[in-house]
Amino acid sequence: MSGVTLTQAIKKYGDVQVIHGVDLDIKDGEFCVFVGPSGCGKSTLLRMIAGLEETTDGQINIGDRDVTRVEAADRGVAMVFQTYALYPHMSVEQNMGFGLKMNGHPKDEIKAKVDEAARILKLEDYLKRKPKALSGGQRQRVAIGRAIVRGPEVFLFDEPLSNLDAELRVDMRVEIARLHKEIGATMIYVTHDQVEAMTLADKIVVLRAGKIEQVGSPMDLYKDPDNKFVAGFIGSPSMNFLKGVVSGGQVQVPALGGASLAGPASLPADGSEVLVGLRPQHLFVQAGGDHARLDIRERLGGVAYDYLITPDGEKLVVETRGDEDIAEGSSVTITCDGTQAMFFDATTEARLR
Amino acid sequence: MSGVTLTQAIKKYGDVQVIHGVDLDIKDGEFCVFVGPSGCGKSTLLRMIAGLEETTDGQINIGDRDVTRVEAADRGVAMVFQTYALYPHMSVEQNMGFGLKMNGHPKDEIKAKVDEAARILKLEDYLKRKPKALSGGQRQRVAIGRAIVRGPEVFLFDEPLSNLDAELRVDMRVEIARLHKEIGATMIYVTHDQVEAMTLADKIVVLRAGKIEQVGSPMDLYKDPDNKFVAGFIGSPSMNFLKGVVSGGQVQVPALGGASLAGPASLPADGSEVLVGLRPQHLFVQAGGDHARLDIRERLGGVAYDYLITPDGEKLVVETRGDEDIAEGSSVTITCDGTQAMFFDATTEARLR
Amino acid sequence: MFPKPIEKSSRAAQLSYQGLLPIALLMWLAPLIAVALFSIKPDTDFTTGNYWGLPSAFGGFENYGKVFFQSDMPRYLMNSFLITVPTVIGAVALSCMTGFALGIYKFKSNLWIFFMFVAGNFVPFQILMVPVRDLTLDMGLYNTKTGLVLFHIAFQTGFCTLFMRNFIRALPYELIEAARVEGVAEWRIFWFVVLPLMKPAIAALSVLIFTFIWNDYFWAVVLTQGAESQPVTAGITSFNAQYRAAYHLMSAGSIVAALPPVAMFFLMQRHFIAGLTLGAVK
Amino acid sequence: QDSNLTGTLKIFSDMSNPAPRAVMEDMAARFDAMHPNLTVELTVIDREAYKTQIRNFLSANPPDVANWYAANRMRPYISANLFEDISDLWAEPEIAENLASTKGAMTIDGKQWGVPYTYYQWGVYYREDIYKELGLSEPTNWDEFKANCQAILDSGKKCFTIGTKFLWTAGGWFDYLNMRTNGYDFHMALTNGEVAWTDDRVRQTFANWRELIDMGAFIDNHQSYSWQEALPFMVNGEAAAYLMGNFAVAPLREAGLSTDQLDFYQFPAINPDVALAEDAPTDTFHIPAGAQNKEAAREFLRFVVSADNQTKINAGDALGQLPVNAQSSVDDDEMLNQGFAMLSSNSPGGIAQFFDRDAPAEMASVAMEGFQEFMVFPDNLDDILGRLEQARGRIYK
Amino acid sequence: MATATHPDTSQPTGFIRRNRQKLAPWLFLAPGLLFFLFYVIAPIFQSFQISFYQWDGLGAKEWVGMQNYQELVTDRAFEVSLWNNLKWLLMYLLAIPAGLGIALFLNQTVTGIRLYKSLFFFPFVISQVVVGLVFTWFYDPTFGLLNTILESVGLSPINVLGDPKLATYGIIAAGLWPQIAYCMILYLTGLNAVDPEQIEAARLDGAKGLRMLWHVVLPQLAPATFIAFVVTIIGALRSFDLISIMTNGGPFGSTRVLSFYMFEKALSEYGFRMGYGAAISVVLFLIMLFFIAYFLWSMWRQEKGR
Ligand SMILES: Nc1ncnc2c1ncn2[C@@H]1O[C@H](COP(=O)(O)OP(=O)(O)OP(=O)(O)O)[C@@H](O)[C@H]1O
Ligand SMILES: Nc1ncnc2c1ncn2[C@@H]1O[C@H](COP(=O)(O)OP(=O)(O)OP(=O)(O)O)[C@@H](O)[C@H]1O
Ligand SMILES: [Mg+2]
Ligand SMILES: [Mg+2]
Repeated sequence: MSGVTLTQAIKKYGDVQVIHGVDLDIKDGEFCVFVGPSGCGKSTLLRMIAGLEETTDGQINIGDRDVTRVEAADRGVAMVFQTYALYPHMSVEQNMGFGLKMNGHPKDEIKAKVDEAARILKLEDYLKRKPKALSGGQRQRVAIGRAIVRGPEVFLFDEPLSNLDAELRVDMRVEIARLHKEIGATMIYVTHDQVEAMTLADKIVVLRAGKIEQVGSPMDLYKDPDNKFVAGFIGSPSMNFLKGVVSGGQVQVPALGGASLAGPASLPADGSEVLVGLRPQHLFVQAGGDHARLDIRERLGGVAYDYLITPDGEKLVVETRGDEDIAEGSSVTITCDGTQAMFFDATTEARLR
Repeated sequence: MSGVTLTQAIKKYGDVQVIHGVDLDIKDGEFCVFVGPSGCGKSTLLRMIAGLEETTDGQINIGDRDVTRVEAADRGVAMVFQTYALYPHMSVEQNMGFGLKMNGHPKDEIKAKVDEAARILKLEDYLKRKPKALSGGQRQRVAIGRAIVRGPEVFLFDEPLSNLDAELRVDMRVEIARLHKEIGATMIYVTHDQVEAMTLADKIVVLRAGKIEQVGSPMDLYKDPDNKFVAGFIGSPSMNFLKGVVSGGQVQVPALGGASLAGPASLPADGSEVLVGLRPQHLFVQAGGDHARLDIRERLGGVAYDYLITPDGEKLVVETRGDEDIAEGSSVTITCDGTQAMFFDATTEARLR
Repeated sequence: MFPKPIEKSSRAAQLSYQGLLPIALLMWLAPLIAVALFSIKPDTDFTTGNYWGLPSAFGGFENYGKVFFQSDMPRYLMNSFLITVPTVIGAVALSCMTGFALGIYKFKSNLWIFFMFVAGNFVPFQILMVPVRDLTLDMGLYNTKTGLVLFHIAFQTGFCTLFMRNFIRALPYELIEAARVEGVAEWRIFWFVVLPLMKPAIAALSVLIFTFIWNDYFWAVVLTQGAESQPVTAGITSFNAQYRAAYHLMSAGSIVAALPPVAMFFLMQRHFIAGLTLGAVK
Repeated sequence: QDSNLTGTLKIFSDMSNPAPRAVMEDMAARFDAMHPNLTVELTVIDREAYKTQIRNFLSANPPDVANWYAANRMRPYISANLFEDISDLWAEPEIAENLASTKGAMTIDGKQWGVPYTYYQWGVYYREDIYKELGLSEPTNWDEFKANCQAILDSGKKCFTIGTKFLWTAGGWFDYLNMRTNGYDFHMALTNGEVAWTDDRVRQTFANWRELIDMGAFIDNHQSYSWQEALPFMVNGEAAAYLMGNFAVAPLREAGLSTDQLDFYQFPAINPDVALAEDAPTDTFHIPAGAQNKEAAREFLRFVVSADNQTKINAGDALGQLPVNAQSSVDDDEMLNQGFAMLSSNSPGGIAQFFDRDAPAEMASVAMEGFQEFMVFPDNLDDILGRLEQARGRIYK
Repeated sequence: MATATHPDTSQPTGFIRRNRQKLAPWLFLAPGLLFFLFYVIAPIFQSFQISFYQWDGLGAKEWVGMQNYQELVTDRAFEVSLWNNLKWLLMYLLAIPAGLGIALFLNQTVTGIRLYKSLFFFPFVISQVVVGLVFTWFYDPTFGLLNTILESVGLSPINVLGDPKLATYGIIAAGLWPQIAYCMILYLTGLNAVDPEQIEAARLDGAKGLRMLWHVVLPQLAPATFIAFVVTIIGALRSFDLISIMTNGGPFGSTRVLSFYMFEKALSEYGFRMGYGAAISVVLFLIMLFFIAYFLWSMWRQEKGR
């Protein structure tokens, strides 16, 4: 049993609190991704689990051991760093076997494990090379190999792919997914990349300012966010938020020319403001009308994004697949697929369901 | 009149020729983007126009002046660097005014121009700060401001956004587009980012190994590439290329289960190989069959990408919008929208039209 | 690049630059060249007043022969090596450890201890003279190479610590964290991870300290006397006392004394300059 | 033969110039041979360096025998109890009788602290050939002295070479000028701090000195040279004479001056009313208080001052100086004979050690610096004397 | 992957194991720190203490309170040393612009430039003792190269080291020689690190030559300048070897500086005043403290800035 459980975990740097009582339960074998804006505490939380940052208060369990005050070395976790953190003076083989060697494992056992990891990661041909002689992707694979070799209960990844270029990133992403399938260990993964989070995670943890906003599977978060922050954070381009006014169980949206959308059960009283969330692919644009001005159209070939500005200055992004040519700067009419709209409280920003 | 014209421009470093006789005509007020793989000579070409690299042979005109042997400072161009190249010891204001000061403009004229540029770029609040105290995006804006202030005929940008993170990049991209609209000067822009090239350019110049592969508007290049290189380079995810065999004016594609596609007029003789290009959104997948194995499905919310591997080991990417759930690892049938297929000569890689 | 690369300017400018270089160098090194010239002149040139003309004959062998076989110079040279090498080893070893401690660990007094090392390194060493001399006398190490070496090690540790600590600071901290997560003991991290990475720093520091110590004169005078323990810098002065006004011999002696650090510099140039600019203090 | 001596005898010596070094090594070897059970360990240290190092080894790793100088220069080590009181040796008739003339220089606080092994006269060494050429003869009074000098100057040469970089050479000039102007007793009173430096009599000394300076008698730039570096001026004939100790003879001869080119005369009288007095510095051996083998050390001292040994080591082909033992004979050397005669019969005023041995160290250093300055900038005299007077007030308490 | 290799932490662990992160730095520090405290830090305080005594270094110390310092105030030689130190400080700073000048001159990429650079650096590697000798001969009033040159252009010879007005400058010039070489290397590496894009940007902005140097290059060389400044100041205040070799403080004490004077007072042939010497060194230390504080302060700012 080697899930990870955090109970009211708190981290303070001096007087500044950066992690505010996080409760989290990661099951054995689960792939958990932390996302959130920069500085929200993703890395800090991960490093607390690794034992690289002291936990100010609360408790951290790995499996059924309380490891809150245990040194990193004794937690039985492995970590893969953004910068790979390979020992530059050791060959790939030595890098991978270093941890075992230092803990006094016999030579042939080390060799066997290193070979096994190299096989999994297709690194057999590079075992004798120094990290300098490897490409970025290969280095990252070695870093992962180093983690695998020790057979830890928990793998920790801190933005492992963000130093790779776009193409390689895609490849490595696929490989990490495959690796998780193959060894089935618990993995905790920090990223700020939408796509990585969506494609890798069993469970995404959305953090904001040291607090958890929502936990759930990728499609859950995409389709059923708890609040405006999560809704805006997951999905690319981001969801558009329009002001709406409750009126008779419906929501009138001025930006859509006053169109009324069917609201959910829990709408507040008539006349109160709500926010209406609509993803770019659920908005449609037609030439003419006066709902908004088409500021810029970005054509990417298969798809185009229209950047609109409503008369109140709200900005909208609309995804368009067709080829109609609306001149930039002209006025347009906006319609929407009302069934896909989400509603949020204007002040608490909580989802209205 | 301040277009830029290159006539048989050649650049050699010692014996190594990196620019091979480039002819290019950029109209006044045009936004021209250079793209191409790393090392193809984009920066070199830009710097030749700027006067930062000597032109070995050929001629460069700005407007109707021959500037081939004119010093950088006297060409009336301004350049924005990837690393911003702000003077770290000067405030934003001083940075922007430096060029004018060096050319002996009076203080109040400088101030007026700096203020104007700051207004355009919304930098009014930061004029007294040092670059260190600015965010990446703000720095890049200052760098652009420095260019604007001097009121050049031609703006040169060398990957100005590649040091920014994804979100900021989008914002700055839109801002550069707006800036171009506002001041209407000729702009030449180097990037390796698909999206930037597609969305900003009036005219894209695709370079490969110091030669121009194709010049045209973004949609021209996307829809009507001259060769496989351009076709593969423009569009994201890239076009899939499948082997096909000519047979009776049609092209048989084994990877699609031997489906025959209607070929263009200029197909080579029967039995010869051609390459069939199909964009991800023009391929469709269905469960069952034996055309390929679904390796990984990446779900991004609105859209999903299926990574397929054909029995011959060819890799395909298919864009899927629906929600059907095909298990990873299962076999699938691939179909395509044959009208959208493009054909390329297998050896010259030239487009067959 | 600033100033503008000369290869981008006219042919004439390039040529005059190329011509100017050796002239400037000659002027810059004139005093040294003179000494080199002196050292191969036969002594008759000095009695006949031919100071600056070409040597009337090649007297190099004779002069250097005298230096090596008829004076204490070889002993002084030997002493210099016996003082310099252990100092280099000792100071580098100690500062690897202090640098590691100060560069890697976070503890309250870290910065203060570091600053103490730095400040101590900048102290005008004259203030140490009287007490250190006393101390050395009391320990019975006066006029021993050991006494000199011990003090040099201690004093250089200040500078070396500054250097090593900053170098270790610049190493990616993730390497240490990675090793910790892997369960590696601290001293093993030092030995197996950090030390191998410090090779360039160790090389740079070694050459630097080598020249510093080799060229030390003050402490040699304060803490030692006589040919049995003094280094060559002090030796050259008594050598000069012995061959007063015999400029050809004094020149030869000076050149012999200066040669080891010069050779060191040329062999290890890259490290040497790296050392200067990284630690950047004497 | 007394062969009871065992162990090692450590000797530190400052006899580092070639000739003295050979003498010292020979003495050590002979003494070693005389005592089969005793090992003699000799360490020779550069003479200049020795002066700063003696205090270190006396307290840190004292040898059994060490060289030093007589008179006030012994004082710091005596007051710090670093030298052994060897009054017992001086009580032995052998020494008491034969070394009586130097006893005063070895006595401080009524006790004796070492034995002399050599002394040497100071005086004017000159180029006999140049004098001949110009028709000059050895001066016997101040006017002749100056007249000679003027003649030499007129011939385009300098009268005197000197190198004052290491200050003490200027001290020699002051000694002579002051002793000739004011007499031995006054000089001793001055070095003992009993007379003010601003005293008119002192000023008179400087006034005499100034006559020479104003004539341009001394070589230019003497402040840049050590005494050895000043030798070539005399060797090359650019200067005609050198006021020096007898130790200068050896290097001068070695540099090529033959016997008929080099001669010596006593510094002539200035004030006919004062008796002639001479500088004759005495070099000595001492037993450090911390010595290990004091018995052997005492025996070595006896050996050094023995008449035979004195004859031997002071011979012209050895030190070329004067023996301290009345029983030994002076080598038959032109300079030594003249010197011996001068010191034993023509120095009625008394025999001084040397400025820096008669005055306390600190005073000597301040004063000699002043002398050097005076020789370059005679106009600064008032200032210099004021400074010396201030130092006197502080140093002699 | 089957076997997990984590150590079993459920069993009780020892004090050392639990606290190794806290203990480790002290164990690593101990040898160096002790050495340093013993040989460097403690002696500084001892010097302060000794400066209140009269002591000849041989016998017993005698407490005299502030007397040594009072004497310093009236000591002309001390005053001269202090002024000379000031001259050293100011003149030595010339090494910085001179080093920059040579660095700019050499910052090219013609063939063989590496060798030129290292040859220009040569003087720094040589012992100051040798530099002192070399310059003494260079200045020698009878045969020195300097006077040979002066004569050949019809000027009258000068005795640099014998003239109390010139001697100090003569020594400083000798000291500047290696120091300029040092600054040159610092600037050469600094120039290497100058951002070429900024130079290009400035070139496009129309900055040329001196204006480019002043407005764009020099600000970027600030770190090199800072280091050059620090080492030059320290070098100036520590100067001892050259004086000792070239003039031994003379003529008549006109080239003394504090560091030399204290040595003279405490340990030289006629110097037996340890207490007085210590007092001089304390003054020197206090002057230096000024710069040390400045250096530490800027280092502290850097540390905080990280
Ligand atoms: N050593 C530290 N001292 C003080 N504050 C710190 C320290 N380390 C991190 N912080 C603060 O803690 C917060 C969380 O930092 P953390 O690095 O965990 O963010 P992150 O989510 O990983 O951001 P990013 O995506 O940029 O890596 C930030 O506000 C940061 O400023
Ligand atoms: N100073 C130089 N000397 C020699 N070759 C050079 C020099 N500068 C560039 N090159 C070569 O010229 C070619 C073009 O370089 P350039 O920098 O223009 O490429 P690029 O298209 O801008 O690439 P990137 O996208 O990586 O910036 C490259 O092959 C490069 O190696
Ligand atoms: Mg992070
Ligand atoms: Mg480029």
